[in-house]
Amino acid sequence: MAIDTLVRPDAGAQAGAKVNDFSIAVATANGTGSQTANLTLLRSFFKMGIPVHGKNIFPSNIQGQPTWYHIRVSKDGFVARRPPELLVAFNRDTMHQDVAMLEAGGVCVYNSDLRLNEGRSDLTYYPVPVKELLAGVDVKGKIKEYIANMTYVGVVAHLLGVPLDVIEGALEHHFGKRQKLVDSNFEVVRLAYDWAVANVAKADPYRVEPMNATEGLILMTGNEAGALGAVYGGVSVSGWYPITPSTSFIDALRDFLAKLRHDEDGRPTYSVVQAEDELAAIGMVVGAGWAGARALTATSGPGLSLMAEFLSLAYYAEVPAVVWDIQRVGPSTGLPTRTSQGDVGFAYTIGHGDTKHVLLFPSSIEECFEFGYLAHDLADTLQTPVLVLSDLDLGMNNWMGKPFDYPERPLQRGKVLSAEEVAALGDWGRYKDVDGDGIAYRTLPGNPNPAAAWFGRGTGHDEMARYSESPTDWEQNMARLARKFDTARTLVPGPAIEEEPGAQLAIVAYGTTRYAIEEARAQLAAAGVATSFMRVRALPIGDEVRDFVARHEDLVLIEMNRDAQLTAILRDELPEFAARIRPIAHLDGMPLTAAWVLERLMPFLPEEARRLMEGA
Amino acid sequence: MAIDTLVRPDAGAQAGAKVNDFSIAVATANGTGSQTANLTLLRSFFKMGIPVHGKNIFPSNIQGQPTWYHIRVSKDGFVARRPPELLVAFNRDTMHQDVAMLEAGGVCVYNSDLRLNEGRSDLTYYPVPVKELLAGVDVKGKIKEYIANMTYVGVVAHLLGVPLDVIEGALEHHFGKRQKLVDSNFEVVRLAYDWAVANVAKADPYRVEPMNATEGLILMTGNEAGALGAVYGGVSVSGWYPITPSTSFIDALRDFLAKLRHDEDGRPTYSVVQAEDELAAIGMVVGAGWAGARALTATSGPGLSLMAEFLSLAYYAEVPAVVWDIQRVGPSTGLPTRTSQGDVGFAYTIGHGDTKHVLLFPSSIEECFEFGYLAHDLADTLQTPVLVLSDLDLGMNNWMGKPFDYPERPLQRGKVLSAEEVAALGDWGRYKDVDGDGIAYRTLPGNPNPAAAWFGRGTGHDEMARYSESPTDWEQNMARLARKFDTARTLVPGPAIEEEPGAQLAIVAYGTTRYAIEEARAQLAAAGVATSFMRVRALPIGDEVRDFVARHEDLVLIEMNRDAQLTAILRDELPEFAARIRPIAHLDGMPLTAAWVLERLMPFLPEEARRLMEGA
Amino acid sequence: MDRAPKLNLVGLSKADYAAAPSTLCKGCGHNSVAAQLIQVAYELNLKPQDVIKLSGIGCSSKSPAYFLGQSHGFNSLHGRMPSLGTGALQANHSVRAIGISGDGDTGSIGLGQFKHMLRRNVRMVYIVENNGVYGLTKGQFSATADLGQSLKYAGTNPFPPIDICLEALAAGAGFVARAFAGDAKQVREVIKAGLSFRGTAVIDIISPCVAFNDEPDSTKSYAYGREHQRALQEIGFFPAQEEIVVADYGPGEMQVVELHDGSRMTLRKLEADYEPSDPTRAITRLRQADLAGELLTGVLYYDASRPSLAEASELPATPLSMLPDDTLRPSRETLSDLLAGYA
Amino acid sequence: MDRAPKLNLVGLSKADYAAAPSTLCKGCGHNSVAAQLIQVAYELNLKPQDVIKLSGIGCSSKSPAYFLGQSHGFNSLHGRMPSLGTGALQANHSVRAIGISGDGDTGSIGLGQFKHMLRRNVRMVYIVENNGVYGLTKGQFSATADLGQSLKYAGTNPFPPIDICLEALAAGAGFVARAFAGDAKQVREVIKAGLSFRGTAVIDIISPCVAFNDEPDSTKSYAYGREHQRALQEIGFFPAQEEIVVADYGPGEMQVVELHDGSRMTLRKLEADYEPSDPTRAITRLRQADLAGELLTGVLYYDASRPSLAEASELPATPLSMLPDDTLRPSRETLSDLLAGYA
Ligand SMILES: Cc1ncc(C[n+]2csc(CCOP(=O)(O)OP(=O)(O)O)c2C)c(N)n1
Ligand SMILES: Cc1ncc(C[n+]2csc(CCOP(=O)(O)OP(=O)(O)O)c2C)c(N)n1
Ligand code: SF4
Ligand code: SF4
Ligand SMILES: [Mg+2]
Ligand SMILES: [Mg+2]
Repeated sequence: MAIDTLVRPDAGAQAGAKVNDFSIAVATANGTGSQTANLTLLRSFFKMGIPVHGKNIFPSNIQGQPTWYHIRVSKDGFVARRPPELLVAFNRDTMHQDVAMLEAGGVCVYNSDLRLNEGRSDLTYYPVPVKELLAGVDVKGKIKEYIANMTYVGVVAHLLGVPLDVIEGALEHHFGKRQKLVDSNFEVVRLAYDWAVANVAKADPYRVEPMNATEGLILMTGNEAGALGAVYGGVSVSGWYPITPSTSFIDALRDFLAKLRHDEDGRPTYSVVQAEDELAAIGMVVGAGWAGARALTATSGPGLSLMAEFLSLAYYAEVPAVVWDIQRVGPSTGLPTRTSQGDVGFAYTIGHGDTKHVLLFPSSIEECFEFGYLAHDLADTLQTPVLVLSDLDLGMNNWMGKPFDYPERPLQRGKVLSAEEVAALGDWGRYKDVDGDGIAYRTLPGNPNPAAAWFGRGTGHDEMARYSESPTDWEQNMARLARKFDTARTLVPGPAIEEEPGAQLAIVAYGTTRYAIEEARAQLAAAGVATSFMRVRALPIGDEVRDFVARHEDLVLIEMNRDAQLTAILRDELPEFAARIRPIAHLDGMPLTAAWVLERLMPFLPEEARRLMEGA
Repeated sequence: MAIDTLVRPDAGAQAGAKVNDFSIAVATANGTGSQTANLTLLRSFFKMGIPVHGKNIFPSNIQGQPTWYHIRVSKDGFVARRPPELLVAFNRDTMHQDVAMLEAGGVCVYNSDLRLNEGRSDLTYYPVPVKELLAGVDVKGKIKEYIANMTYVGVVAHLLGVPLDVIEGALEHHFGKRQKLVDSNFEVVRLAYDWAVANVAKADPYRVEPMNATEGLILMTGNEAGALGAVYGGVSVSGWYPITPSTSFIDALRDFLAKLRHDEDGRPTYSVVQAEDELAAIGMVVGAGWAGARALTATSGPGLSLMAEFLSLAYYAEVPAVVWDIQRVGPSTGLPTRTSQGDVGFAYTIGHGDTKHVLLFPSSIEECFEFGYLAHDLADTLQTPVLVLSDLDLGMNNWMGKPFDYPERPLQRGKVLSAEEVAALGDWGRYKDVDGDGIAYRTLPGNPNPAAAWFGRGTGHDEMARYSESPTDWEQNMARLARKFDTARTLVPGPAIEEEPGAQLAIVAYGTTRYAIEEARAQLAAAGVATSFMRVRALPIGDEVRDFVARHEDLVLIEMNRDAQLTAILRDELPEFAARIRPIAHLDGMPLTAAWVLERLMPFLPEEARRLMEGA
Repeated sequence: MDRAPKLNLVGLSKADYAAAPSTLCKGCGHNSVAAQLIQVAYELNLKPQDVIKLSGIGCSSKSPAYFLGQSHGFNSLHGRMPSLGTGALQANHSVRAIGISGDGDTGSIGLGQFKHMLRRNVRMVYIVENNGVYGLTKGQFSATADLGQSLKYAGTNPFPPIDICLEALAAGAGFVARAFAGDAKQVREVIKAGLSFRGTAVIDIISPCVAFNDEPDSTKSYAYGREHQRALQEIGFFPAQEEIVVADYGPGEMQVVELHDGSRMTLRKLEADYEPSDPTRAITRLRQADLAGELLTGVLYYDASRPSLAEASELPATPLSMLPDDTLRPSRETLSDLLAGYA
Repeated sequence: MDRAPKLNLVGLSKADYAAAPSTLCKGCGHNSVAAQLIQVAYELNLKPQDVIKLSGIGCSSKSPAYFLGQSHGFNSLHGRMPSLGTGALQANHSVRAIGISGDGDTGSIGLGQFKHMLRRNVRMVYIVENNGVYGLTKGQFSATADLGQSLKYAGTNPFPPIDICLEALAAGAGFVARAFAGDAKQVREVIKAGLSFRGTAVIDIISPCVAFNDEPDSTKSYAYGREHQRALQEIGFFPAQEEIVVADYGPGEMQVVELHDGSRMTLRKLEADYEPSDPTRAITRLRQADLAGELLTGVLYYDASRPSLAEASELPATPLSMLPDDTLRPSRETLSDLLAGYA
């Protein structure tokens, strides 16, 4: 669990009430400004001290198509997706299917202007007369449409018991200094709230109560966290090309850089260049890395595909580079606004020839921040591309987390020689393995010692970086690169392991699948079924991963892709244990739920555990 | 062995003579026209009925850099690389290292104008006074330089016992109708030959004698054979971009098309377009495939990298496409004129997201021809890209083979519906799995039935090819694609298996490593060590591969890359046998030798077999 | 009582040329281009099955899904429609191709492919729905954005725009036109003429993005277009069979361009001395317009003398994709004959 | 007795600017360009460590290995040097960059990157060693090959050439010149001037490929160049300190262009009315030359007003790659302050 300071909500809740433990889905149309309303709700729960998480399930569209926002409110701190108990139905086009999706006992708040012809008797309905409510509001056109969404905020606040001042605080947070916007939006919220107080009889069990489980926490998207980490990692050049869901990474990067990174003369200590495509974006990054700057790009599947040739070059010429791949559903354009872990296999060996890359798998905003600077430390230390494989769910949604620790280690710039060091060495060669770790010493352009010059190339070269077609030069150099990759095994973040005594099953996963898995494990534990869990945080794997696998005969590996891509990698690298690594791989674009994980785990549980779960 | 009609050479050879069993290396400088001389020697041996193979070991350079040509003459039909016993040293720059490389007892024919200061007493030297010999020849400048190489042809012919009329025949073959060129070259050969007869005392044991082991065979490069196969496979569109070693594939394609493919009006029934890069080349192929033509491109590593995005699209939109990847040494530009099997892992899953591609691994000119049309049959049948992974060694060198069998099966165009068929079906949907094999029915642009239209896209789609972001549509479609890939397992060429009773080791390999392996196996067999051999000919693997692996506990997989790329794939797909698949992976750009294979096999042989071999 | 819809000469109603409803923003220029394409197809009596629609990626590139639902189409990769189209049209040169791209798709990622397709002169009406911005990814500057322009999201653009028409002229295109999405008739007539051109007909349509780049100071806005449009000609199109009917015109005012399929494009000159026959002149005029802040529209250049790629390739009348198997696979004898040369 | 080599102002001999011996063909135009680069660096008293050399892939792109062996260099990917250079020069804008590309590298695969780099105006002398052919892959047509030209290997070229200078002008480049490798002085002086330009200086050098495209009927051959070269100016270059020394000239015959580092380029007009200050004029003149079969050389266009990318980015004087760690990593306090806003 991400949150470990959980406080149980008030015990004095009335009987049957479902307090601080439910999911809401808000259905609206894209481009109607419902994000403000949804984030206001999200932040209100957060400000009440209740663990919360919001997921934007949006279409690849600018205006008019259906979009949903899911809010998970969980006193226990679970933030995985969960089918909603409450629905805000504000989109005529999907109303029917949205209502159909609710389980019995569900709640439906809907815009009554849209004439919902639903007669499910197992739901509680709350119609909201939006037009009527807004009749008195003095704004027009687009703004009115935008502000209309605030009506459901007011009604939901009343139904769940969110105090109005909390909502106002959330709006202030959202709009910052723009008080006029706060006021106009809050006016509508209050209007709807007051209307609801007067007209709506509460007939469902869901409500909230203040807790203090979010105290000291922050709420941020993974893309913001990663970008911020990069800023504190000293990134200074970025070449990029817009692509969902990575664009907001660069947006955040630019914002943070603009805030945090100017020299005494007020000049930016960075350069962010929008490239003409991803071939150029990665080219800029490799060029900058060669020249000695910390450089990154952010992209997603189609862009990653276009970077293959340059990544092959950077691997072989040994140039640091950082690529954030915010994964969306592929192949091809696929589902550009849905989440996945489908690029793992491709990224690990991207580029023709024998290439192997360091991959990092963040799972939380804390890790996004940490990997944000670590990626550059590793890229510089190892003089190689480092790919951070995040995903849309992590990158674009708001997640709770602890405030980030300021990096304690200074920037790790790796083996870069100064003019004096080159002179002192005398026989420096760009690709000599002096230390036996496969990592050679490099120099940067502009080094004032003329003997520091070397010629970068993707062609075969000897230890002095001279052109060479010699078979032994090639072989030895490639063997050194393999040695370097073994060094990487000892430098990348190790796995996060939770090992339970007497575990009936060991689960392996990476990235954001953790949340559904953690919740499923809690349910298993509650039923008396112990499981162990290893969350792989990087490739290549090191001893810890191997040892965990070696210790557990019953292993499943859960991942969000069709082809069990990490499974394939582990099976190759741990052939003696290949058969025990059994994949649960799945991809439909939606983040996993605990229920789904449980269902899929069932067949892998021992008979006895299965009985326990069926009883639970 | 490629040749199964071997005839032993004359038994009456004198004692100690090494007849029809040696290797020659010719060292010259690039761009001096030595290819003509070398091919003349090669074809002369071939015309004498002696199994032969030539390898061009050339630099990435146009003029002036060292280049070598290796000719293996083998009465037993072995065509793997073997360190040469005979050297033709015609390049001043490398003379020293070339001579040093010879084993004791070796023979060195050298251009005496170049002043070889070698005093190895364990070699036989034959100086050739090239300038003197050419003094009387009436040509000048560049031509003289070109023709100078003919002197070693004459001298070698005398030393080895190649009749002059055979040489003349080879020259006629080489120059076709251009009799003047035949004459001028032959004049120099004869001059040198006569000089040698008069002045050179034979002092070494190597010589040739006529056999009839090449009767009915042809000599061709893999690129020619593959291109010819494609022509007989009905290829009609090619987009391509020059890159060594694939360029000669397209050269051959254009030549063969120009010869063989015109309609009654003399119009070409094909179009070959030189693209501006590989992104465009594959784009043309995918466009043509979608429109219903059989289309191919040929490329090598860097170009393949640039095709990732389009291959991901073609996989998902289900468009037939054929890519010949003539592998050279990567990563990056690497060694552009050296051979490798380094793109296997990358090619199998090239493209972001869950992509899996059909790969074919030709190992001979017969298979190049066969896969040349088969690739199109498979691409059309499976509606997916098919990548043929050849290599520089196979593609650019001349190999013996049986004349190709004319394809007996008609073109397999797969499930393409006519206007009438669409009408008859009524409820046709582009991505419906009607037959349960994962392969849906398609229609082509220009189909006169307006109901035949469908909209191709890389975005999520339903069975009717309509845009869809539905999770179930995505999942079901991807599951169908996985089903289709399972169908591919039953359609691709099965492995070539030679299973020996009581085998002490099973060897798995693919492509051109077979020649060194076959020779090593023959040596093992001669020493009494039986081995089994499975040559994988395609991915995905089917039951035959699995069963072979299941039957053999001691397995090694030999491949020409650093990272044991096929090993990784097999370990993933056969996890229960992963540990028994032990890689012998190696890459230095040079084709394998039997000696190297033997040495690497040693540690995997049972104790007893090792002893047998050491005794041998 | 419903009235039966009006049918054209191939028996189709306008509705038969429609497709899925647009998911683009209301008011987006791309929607009006799609509407005109439907109209054009209807008026020209095109058989949908004789048309293919191709596009890259972007809002603009989505629009082939919104017209001619009975035509094959391919919404391909960002910036790579030119190569896909080249392959498709070499495979089947008998279909008419309508390519839809965006300014990001063509001017940024796709500039190389665009220009190389023009060099090859692939027969296609290549429409750039040019809004100076990346619509689908929400408002970044594209390569055609104005120098110094400020956008809420993207900040200030420090780079000079590329001009699609200028690039097309430099690449040797034989049909280069610009239109304004706000001028439906112009869009329609120029597309009609483009469909008769044997080669790549480049039509740069200023097509405002109401979501991200429609402020009046943007040269890609409706307001700017309406105020600054300067049409070189009033364009008309007359199919082969039809008589040319136009209002009175003085000598030299009207130019009739015979298109290769017998149809004619009429250009009523609005700028007396402009002849669309000299690429250098066209470039000069474009640059003048730029400096003057004009949105210059009309047919900038027309020259039908270069063969299309299919023509230069001397392709047979039957498209390659429809050749029978026995044409595609040479006979058994040819193989043995050929192999004899390698023995 | 050996004579001590002559040293320049930074104490280096010409040999200090040499590098590995060329592996290109004897007589290849690229070799003479490399020789001139050595000469230029020597004459300009460049410190090798202040220079970086960048290239794509091709014979031309190999040549950075053959000059300035004491400078850092990067022989990158086919057609992708512009982006690599952009990144490298944003990371370190204090070095002078010499980019070497080929016509295939720039005109075919790299056209998009080339043009977009020009839009950004990255400070680099960008030399295209233009031989109309792919040398390294043995003789295919590149995008600058002549229309209708026949080559032994490649057949007949059905496509019109792209013109590197025209493309550069269309993309807004501020320094556009053409030279002929057979004219060493011109090559040398124009490179010198280019090195003083703050932005991309495009120099299209016709550099014959003796192996594959040196037949006299090729516009990229030595013979053609010698016969058809028409120089717009005689170019001179004078460093800041030096006095301008030229032969007598009449009024209006000589133009002195002050370069931003105080050095000056002198243009002695060989074509009386040509001023290299108007891009439209330059385009017109280029097209004229094309029609007339001239190999037009000289400075086609010069305009130093656009800021380079580094300038537009307002980069600090210290290159980004050399900023100290504490400038690169904001303080501890900034982090907690910033995070407070997310609580
Ligand atoms: C390789 C790749 N990179 C990035 C993207 C993301 N992307 C989609 S559309 C688009 C820009 C579209 O702009 P434009 O062509 O002008 O079309 P508009 O939406 O403005 O009509 C981008 C960058 C992508 N789909 N593929
Ligand atoms: C991605 C990629 N495709 C193809 C090649 C093969 N290739 C190497 S150089 C070259 C052409 C070079 O032509 P040009 O730039 O004109 O240089 P020149 O050799 O003529 O100087 C090609 C196609 C490559 N190295 N990389
Ligand atoms: S975002 Fe712009 S380009 Fe896209 S649909 Fe909306 S208005 Fe059109
Ligand atoms: S092939 Fe041509 S371009 Fe290459 S080195 Fe030789 S002459 Fe120069
Ligand atoms: Mg746009
Ligand atoms: Mg060239």
